[in-house]
Amino acid sequence: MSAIERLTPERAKAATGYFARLARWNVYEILFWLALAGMYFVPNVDLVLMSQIFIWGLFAMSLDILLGYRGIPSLGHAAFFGVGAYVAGYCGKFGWTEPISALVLAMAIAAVVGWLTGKLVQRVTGVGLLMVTLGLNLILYDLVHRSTDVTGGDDGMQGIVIAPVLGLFRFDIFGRTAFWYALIIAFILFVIARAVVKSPFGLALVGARENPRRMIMLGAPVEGDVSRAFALGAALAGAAGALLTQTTQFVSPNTLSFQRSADVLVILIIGGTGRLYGGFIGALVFLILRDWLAAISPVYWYFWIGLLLVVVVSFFRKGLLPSLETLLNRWKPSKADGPTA
Amino acid sequence: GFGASAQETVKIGILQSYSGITSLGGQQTDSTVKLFMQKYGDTAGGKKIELVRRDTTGPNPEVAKRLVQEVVTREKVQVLIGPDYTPNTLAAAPILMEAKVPSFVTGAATTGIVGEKSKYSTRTFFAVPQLCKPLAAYAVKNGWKRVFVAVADFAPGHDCEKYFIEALKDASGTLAGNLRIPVANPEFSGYMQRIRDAKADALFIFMPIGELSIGILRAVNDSGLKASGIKIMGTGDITDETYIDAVGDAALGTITTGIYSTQHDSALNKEFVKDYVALNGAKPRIGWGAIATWDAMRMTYDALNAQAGAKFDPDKFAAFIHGRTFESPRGPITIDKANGDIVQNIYIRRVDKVNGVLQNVEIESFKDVGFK
Amino acid sequence: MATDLATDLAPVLAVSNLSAGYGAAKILHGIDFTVARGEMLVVIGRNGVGKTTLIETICGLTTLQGGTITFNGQRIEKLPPFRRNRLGIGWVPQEREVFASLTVAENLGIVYRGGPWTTEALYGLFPRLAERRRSYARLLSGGEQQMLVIARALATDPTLLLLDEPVEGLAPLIVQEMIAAINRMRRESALTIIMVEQKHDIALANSDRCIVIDHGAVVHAAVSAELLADAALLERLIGVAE
Amino acid sequence: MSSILTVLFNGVAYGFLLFIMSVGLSVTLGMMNFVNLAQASFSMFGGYVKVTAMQSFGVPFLASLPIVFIVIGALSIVVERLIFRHFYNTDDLTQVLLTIGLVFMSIAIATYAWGGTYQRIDMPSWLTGQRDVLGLTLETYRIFLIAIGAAMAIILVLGLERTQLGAMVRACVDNRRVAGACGLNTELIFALTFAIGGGLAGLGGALSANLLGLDPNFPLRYLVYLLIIVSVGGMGTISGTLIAGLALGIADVMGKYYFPQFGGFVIYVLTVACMLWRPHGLLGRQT
Amino acid sequence: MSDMVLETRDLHMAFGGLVIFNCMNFALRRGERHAIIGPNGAGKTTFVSLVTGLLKPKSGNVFFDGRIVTNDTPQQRVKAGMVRTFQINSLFKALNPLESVVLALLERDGKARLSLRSVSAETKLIDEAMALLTQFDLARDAYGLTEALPYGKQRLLEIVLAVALQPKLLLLDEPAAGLSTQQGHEVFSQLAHLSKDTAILFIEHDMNLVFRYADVVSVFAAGALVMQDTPENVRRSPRVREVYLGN
Ligand SMILES: Nc1ncnc2c1ncn2[C@@H]1O[C@H](COP(=O)(O)OP(=O)(O)OP(=O)(O)O)[C@@H](O)[C@H]1O
Ligand SMILES: Nc1ncnc2c1ncn2[C@@H]1O[C@H](COP(=O)(O)OP(=O)(O)OP(=O)(O)O)[C@@H](O)[C@H]1O
Ligand SMILES: [Mg+2]
Ligand SMILES: [Mg+2]
Repeated sequence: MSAIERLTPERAKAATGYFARLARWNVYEILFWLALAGMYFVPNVDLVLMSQIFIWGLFAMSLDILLGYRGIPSLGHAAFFGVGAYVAGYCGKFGWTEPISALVLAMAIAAVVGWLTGKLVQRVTGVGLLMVTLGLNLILYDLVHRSTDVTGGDDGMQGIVIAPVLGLFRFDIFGRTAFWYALIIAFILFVIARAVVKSPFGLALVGARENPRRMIMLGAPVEGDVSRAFALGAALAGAAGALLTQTTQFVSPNTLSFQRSADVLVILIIGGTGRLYGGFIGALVFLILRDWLAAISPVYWYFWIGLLLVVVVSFFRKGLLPSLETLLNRWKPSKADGPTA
Repeated sequence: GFGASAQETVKIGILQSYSGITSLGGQQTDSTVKLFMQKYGDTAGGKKIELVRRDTTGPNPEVAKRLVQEVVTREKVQVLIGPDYTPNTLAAAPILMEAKVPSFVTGAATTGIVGEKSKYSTRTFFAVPQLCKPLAAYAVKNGWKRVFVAVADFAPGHDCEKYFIEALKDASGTLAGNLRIPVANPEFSGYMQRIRDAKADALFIFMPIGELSIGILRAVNDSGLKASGIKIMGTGDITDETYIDAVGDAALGTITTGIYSTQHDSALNKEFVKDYVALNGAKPRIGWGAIATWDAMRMTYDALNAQAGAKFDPDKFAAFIHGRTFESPRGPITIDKANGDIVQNIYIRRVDKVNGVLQNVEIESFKDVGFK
Repeated sequence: MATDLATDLAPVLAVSNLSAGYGAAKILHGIDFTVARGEMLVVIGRNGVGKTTLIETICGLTTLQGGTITFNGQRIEKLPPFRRNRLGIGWVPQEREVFASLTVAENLGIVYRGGPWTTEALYGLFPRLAERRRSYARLLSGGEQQMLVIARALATDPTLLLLDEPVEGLAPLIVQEMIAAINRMRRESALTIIMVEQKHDIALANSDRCIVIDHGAVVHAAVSAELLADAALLERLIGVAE
Repeated sequence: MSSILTVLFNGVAYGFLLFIMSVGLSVTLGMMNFVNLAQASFSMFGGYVKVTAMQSFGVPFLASLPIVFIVIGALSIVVERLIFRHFYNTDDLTQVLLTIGLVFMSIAIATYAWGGTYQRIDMPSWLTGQRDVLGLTLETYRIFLIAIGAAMAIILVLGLERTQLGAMVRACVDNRRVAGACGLNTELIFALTFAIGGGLAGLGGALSANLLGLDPNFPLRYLVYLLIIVSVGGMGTISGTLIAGLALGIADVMGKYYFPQFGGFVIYVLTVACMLWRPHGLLGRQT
Repeated sequence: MSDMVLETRDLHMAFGGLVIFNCMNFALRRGERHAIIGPNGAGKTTFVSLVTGLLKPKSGNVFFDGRIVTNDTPQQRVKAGMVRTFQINSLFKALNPLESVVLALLERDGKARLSLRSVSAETKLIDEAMALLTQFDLARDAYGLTEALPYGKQRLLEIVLAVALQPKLLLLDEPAAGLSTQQGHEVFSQLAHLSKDTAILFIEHDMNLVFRYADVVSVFAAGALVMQDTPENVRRSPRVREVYLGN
């Protein structure tokens, strides 16, 4: 090795190709989204449940940005969901009934809240971070819950009016509009999130997750990235909240309860972190099973949900999606990790 | 079609909470429905009654609204008992209105949630002012003029606080002080000391059923506040039969207002209680949810019988019910014609031991109290 | 000193047809060797060939996939690690794995179960540790941690000591003193030693025999002094290119 | 003046209650680094065991406490052997998911076994009512809580923090592989510590049930409190848990007395402020 | 501009009661290859941490490139051209070597900002990363799991990540630890090929490497800089023999 080896063009090409391949859409992804859209045509499917699955999936994906990519566990993620939900609610209540622009506004405000949260917690890690996010979530919940005059408190906000989407599609009681509206918004935001995590910023997030000390020694703005990740995650969570308000035309403190923060964490971990899809898979499995179990065993479904969690962590250590990937990879005869140039 | 009318069915959706802290609500509803159908059969007006049960999981409008949509659009439910809780009721209202599904509010007490929101809905529970106002009058009449008001710090609590203080002033009582107590709160001693410092004649309490209602009565007792001579009173939630045994003797002597007590002295009630206990056992004890469900079932059967032989018509169904007066195990009730809200007797009760069991014994009644 | 390849004494440790790895991954393939009482065997080989895996397999920390390990006549390959240690196998792990949230004194105290190496005796061997006895192990310097790991292994009163790159990060003076100490122990209490070492010159110069590992198998066994003398063979066995 | 002292006393008693409730979690989470949210379920079962022992078997209150400790300690060994030990090497979130699953299951099991409603809890008469102490009228049960909490704190700090056993547990947590190869019987140490943690959690439930109410939802209702106390105190320190319990208990009761309009916030605001100031808790150390 | 790339003046450092050094005055010339040796616990690693900003001195100042950097954050110092490696490997487990090096280059050029463009658009940087890996003989491992790399290769990667930032001053804490004699020499001969603008300060206990590759050797012991001289003189110093080298 005493003579220095030189870079060959093939090697250089292979390296660029490697990153390109990471960013490329593969067939499973396309199938996944087609399958979601296809649910609409399944006879007697519960469209409302499906739209709520998209919303939870989007919400879980927003947490994935923080937890899966940046390694920040947040126990208070519902706070951002709730901010989005209430912004959309106030819009609908005070005459800004057009849903898409209201959704964008909700995202923007949630992003600001997220960014400020990130600023506040950027030096805190581990358990401290969990407790700070949890505490902030509980404080916000309490505020909204008891400020009956401003928010309607526990009874929920009343008088929310949402105009038809694009002036054409009214939110109907069958949940048809809700289905497509939630799916399309979730998809668009997914595409954006996907691009972000495949971008240099995404790589930096993973780097900081893996080894913040080393990132500092690369001169990376690790703390600034915390606020940016929070802003991004919060914006997406806010979008999910706004979607919920708009599709149900109702908002209550429930949207920012600790229970929701815990549920979204559970959904994400069931699905698998660090892949964006984990949230959607988790939401599908968790909500459908919960709905089904609650229907067949209303009193004891807690038991079965608990058992489900225990089974998932016992047999699919890292969540359902990674296990699925392993399975798919096993089918494919020759799949190397990268070019073997 | 005409020929099919014999086996035509009516689907009744039951949307109650079956899980978690609030699971007792669903359990009571089920027990009552079971009792009712055992007594009156599973057909009404020639139509077979089919039940569709769903778990709202508590005050959770997102889930409740989805379930309402689901049972209305997919299960094609024609009548709905529930959903429970105010936020659930409010979230569901537009759908029930649009789909023309008559519903019964059996577990939400906020004012004004029936009528304006949905002309198809009927309340068989009660409205907050209905409970608060008579108690204020009763307190002042008995010489407890300086009243300290402690409510749970959430919308129903604020509602209750408002109506009670209003009524107290109207009855020329005075407010010795007021407190809003957080809903997630395991510790009352700071509050107890504050109430004690205020030296009031009576303490009015509104707490949701559960660890708060149990906790505050125990705290009132353990801290020595009760022994200091202050009169303890509140809405019936705090001494609800389903939880009163968990409070124990600390509840003795508490004065509450209520719409129903198993001790109510009427033939109809005696029969109801006897049958209920025979079918479902003595525990859990009968609470207000049971009576609200019972009356909802009663009206459903009556309304269906009234349109026997015809196709189910939601408008006629609602029209039949609204404006009706009838005798319930709780006493006479009237459903307001314009609003679908309820007018009923309100009882002042005191917690006593009857045959070794804590009971809400009626000591005075206010007739035909309105819902405003 | 025993210098011939097949010692006539009953071996302290006999490893026979040993295969092991991590989970399903197989790293070691059919390893055979023995060590006699008081002997010092060094294991050399290039990076990543499985030296650490071999040591950890003797400790019971990897997945055993076949073969036997006999220690003082007793089969131990199925015993849990703590039992092996209590039978007299001490271990110095490769990457300074101290108990980070314990103080130096606690690190030594909790593993001591009798024997000559009391905490005070160990402080005599490593005076630097005595100075830092109340410090949490995670705050120690690299070399201090290495001393602590060696001291901790001695505290368990081993008759067989497994050393995985023990002189890494130690100052030359300390290395000399340590090797002297080890030689003294071998002489005085017939301590048996297996040592993995990348710095083959030090290793071969101070040991009796050596085995060379490549791709998880023993590719050469020799008397240390002879191998050290044979530069060409050495170059071929552990030399440069991959 | 006397009301200030009474409020302070009540705050201290509440602080000890918080300590008693969370010390079990402090042992498993803090010392063993295992995020065992099911400790809250052990507390609940502790409460039920006490109620059952007292009501169905007529066991006196004081005698029921060691029974609870032993029964729940044994139960946690069983759970540890069957389930938890396979999860020592997994990350925190997996442990969270596993144990939250167990919490859900425990809720259903408790509903099945004891019904969905609140339990009646009768305390012996010598523990109810008030007593006059140095001119103050104090609640008897709170005096009892302070006494038993202080005793537990002393025993645990001396027995777990300052001893070889404590150091061994920490060593096993730091590096289980190496601890095993250094002759520590890690399985036994973990199982024992788990039993102690579980037993303490059960005791916490038994001692607090009459104040907090006992029903199947107990674990979910108080989980957040447990987490707050343990993390504000700092992972791995029993004395930290004690200090956090006392600080938050006193602040909570004082806050409710002097600023009732902010009453509910005090505990959360203090938690956030504390964790921002010292992310590893009051007595926790940087790693 | 001064001739010195790094200088410390009257640096005082202590952990609680434990004084590490009292009055450390140290200077390092541009492009110099400088070794620090000294007994275990003498404060060598601490010194590097002070210089790079992971620790704050109790008093005294650090000058880099003629500027006071005592109060700069570690990031600011990295941006100014001061880069270190760690005594214990500190890598990105989930990233493969190629991704790790690309990440380092992205950070160096400040390109890891929020955007929607894939990493693959940065072809120049990817080429540069691959060239670096090739140079340090890691090209064959570029796509493998970092975790599964043999220790020696991880050590190399650690160095590549630092070199990728094109530092003015490279601080290496025991770069050859865990490597065989052979590999140690390989690492150092690679480092010798770096541009002459890069000064190298390294801590090492392997005297063969120290005496062969250092221009200047500093000896830390007992809270002070005992000696700073050429390798030859240091090797011959009886004082150094006594505290550190032995015979
Ligand atoms: N935990 C593990 N899981 C899977 N593979 C591993 C693990 N640890 C090591 N390996 C692999 O096992 C092989 C042997 O590693 P080992 O550490 O035994 O080598 P070594 O000879 O000690 O190397 P070095 O000289 O670098 O210490 C290597 O290829 C390594 O990648
Ligand atoms: N954060 C800390 N708190 C307390 N003491 C510390 C801390 N960091 C280091 N020390 C102590 O300071 C001394 C110097 O440590 P340092 O790591 O600088 O030594 P070193 O010269 O690099 O030694 P080695 O050659 O063994 O790596 C050591 O005795 C160490 O125990
Ligand atoms: Mg090794
Ligand atoms: Mg060092």
